[in-house]
Amino acid sequence: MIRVRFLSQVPLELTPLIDSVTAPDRGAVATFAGLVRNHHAGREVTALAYSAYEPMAEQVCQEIVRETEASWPVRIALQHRLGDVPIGEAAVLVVASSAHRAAAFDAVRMVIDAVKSRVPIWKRERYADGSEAWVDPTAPEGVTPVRENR
Amino acid sequence: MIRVRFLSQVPLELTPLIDSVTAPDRGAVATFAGLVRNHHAGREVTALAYSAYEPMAEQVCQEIVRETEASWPVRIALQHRLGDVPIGEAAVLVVASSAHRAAAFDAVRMVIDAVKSRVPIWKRERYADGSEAWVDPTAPEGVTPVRENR
Amino acid sequence: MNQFQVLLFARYAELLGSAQVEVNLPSGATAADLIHALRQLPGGDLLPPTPFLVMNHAQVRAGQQLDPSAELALLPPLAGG
Amino acid sequence: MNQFQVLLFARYAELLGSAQVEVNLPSGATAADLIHALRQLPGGDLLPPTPFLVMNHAQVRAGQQLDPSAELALLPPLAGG
Repeated sequence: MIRVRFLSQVPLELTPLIDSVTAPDRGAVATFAGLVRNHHAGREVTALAYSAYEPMAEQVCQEIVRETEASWPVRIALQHRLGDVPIGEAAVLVVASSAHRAAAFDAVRMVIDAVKSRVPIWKRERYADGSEAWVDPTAPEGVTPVRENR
Repeated sequence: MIRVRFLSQVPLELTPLIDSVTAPDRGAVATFAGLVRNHHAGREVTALAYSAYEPMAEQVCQEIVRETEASWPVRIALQHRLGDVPIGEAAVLVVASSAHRAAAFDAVRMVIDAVKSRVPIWKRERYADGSEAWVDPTAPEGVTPVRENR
Repeated sequence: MNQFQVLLFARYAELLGSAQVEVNLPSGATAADLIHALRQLPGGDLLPPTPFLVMNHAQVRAGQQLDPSAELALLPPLAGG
Repeated sequence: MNQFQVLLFARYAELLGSAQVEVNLPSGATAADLIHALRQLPGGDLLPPTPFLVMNHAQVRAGQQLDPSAELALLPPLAGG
């Protein structure tokens, strides 16, 4: 089996990802791109880095793709960026191709929701004032300030 | 006002369309591409051509974009191909960018549904046996055979 | 009498052998009158009884009066997307 | 006693000052025992009471026994996508 790489240290590109799952009998292609925003929780973000528990992240991405392809008549492509990501570049790309558009839309939503809730990836933000924080969707303010090593 | 051209005689490209509606504060980008399939209503399609009532089609596309941007916090890009389109190439592209993904997904669905139901565009298919037909979603078999001029 | 120019597209243009036809109708003519006249033309018998007629890009109902200076078009079932 | 290697990531690696720590526990130790021990380490007091522990990439519940040969990792709240 060819090992798919879901994690990438280099900029993600949508077109080759689309080409990897389209076919002459699958005419509906839905995609989602999550781009790095310049603001979060009311603060101006100037830089951002993603890290991962890489072997587990690869495995969970593979599981998400397989589960989705088992649930809908779709083919799925998925990539997540790691490392420093400039504002405006893609952090995550999801593509679903299908014979009909409803399945493609539903599958893309399922995949992105699963990526956010299940793949062990973390995001560290740097702000315009020079401070940094870990993004934490479970925290009241959405972030936990970085604590320097003791 | 700059006149947007929604109809294109040349191949559609997703990347510049995405770039036209993204911005540093809109991190969620959902897209839909409708590619020309090699089959329809059980028959093998070998070639296909789109035609339009062009001034009305441009106007209706503009209305759909405006209505969608008024209903959700999104920016929309939309293009539809005309003329001969090879199998596998895009007939229609829709892009929605937003600060959050739910609005982007909903908007893309709304736009593609509206394009299919409201924009005056027609599709003529040629089949492997050399026959041709007009695609007609209201017909029992999905097509109406071409009738030569008398 | 008023002269109405009607644009035809796709299958309807094939049926009537032209992308545009002229129809003369009494002033005050309605959409239903126009469609009745179009169905008398050679090939027009294959038009549906209530085809989708638009005037200046907006749908016209059967009883609506037609404006001879407006752009009229008869649209087959849409198949974009 | 068994020696357990635990991988740490992101904020948790910062709190404990390392991407990997070793903990010695009696055989039969559970996930709750391991987390209790981790919270005694310097910086470990800032770990939450029930952090997300995985063994060979699968979530471990508090009462579950740990396999010393398995890969253990403590995961901060996920923030991908």
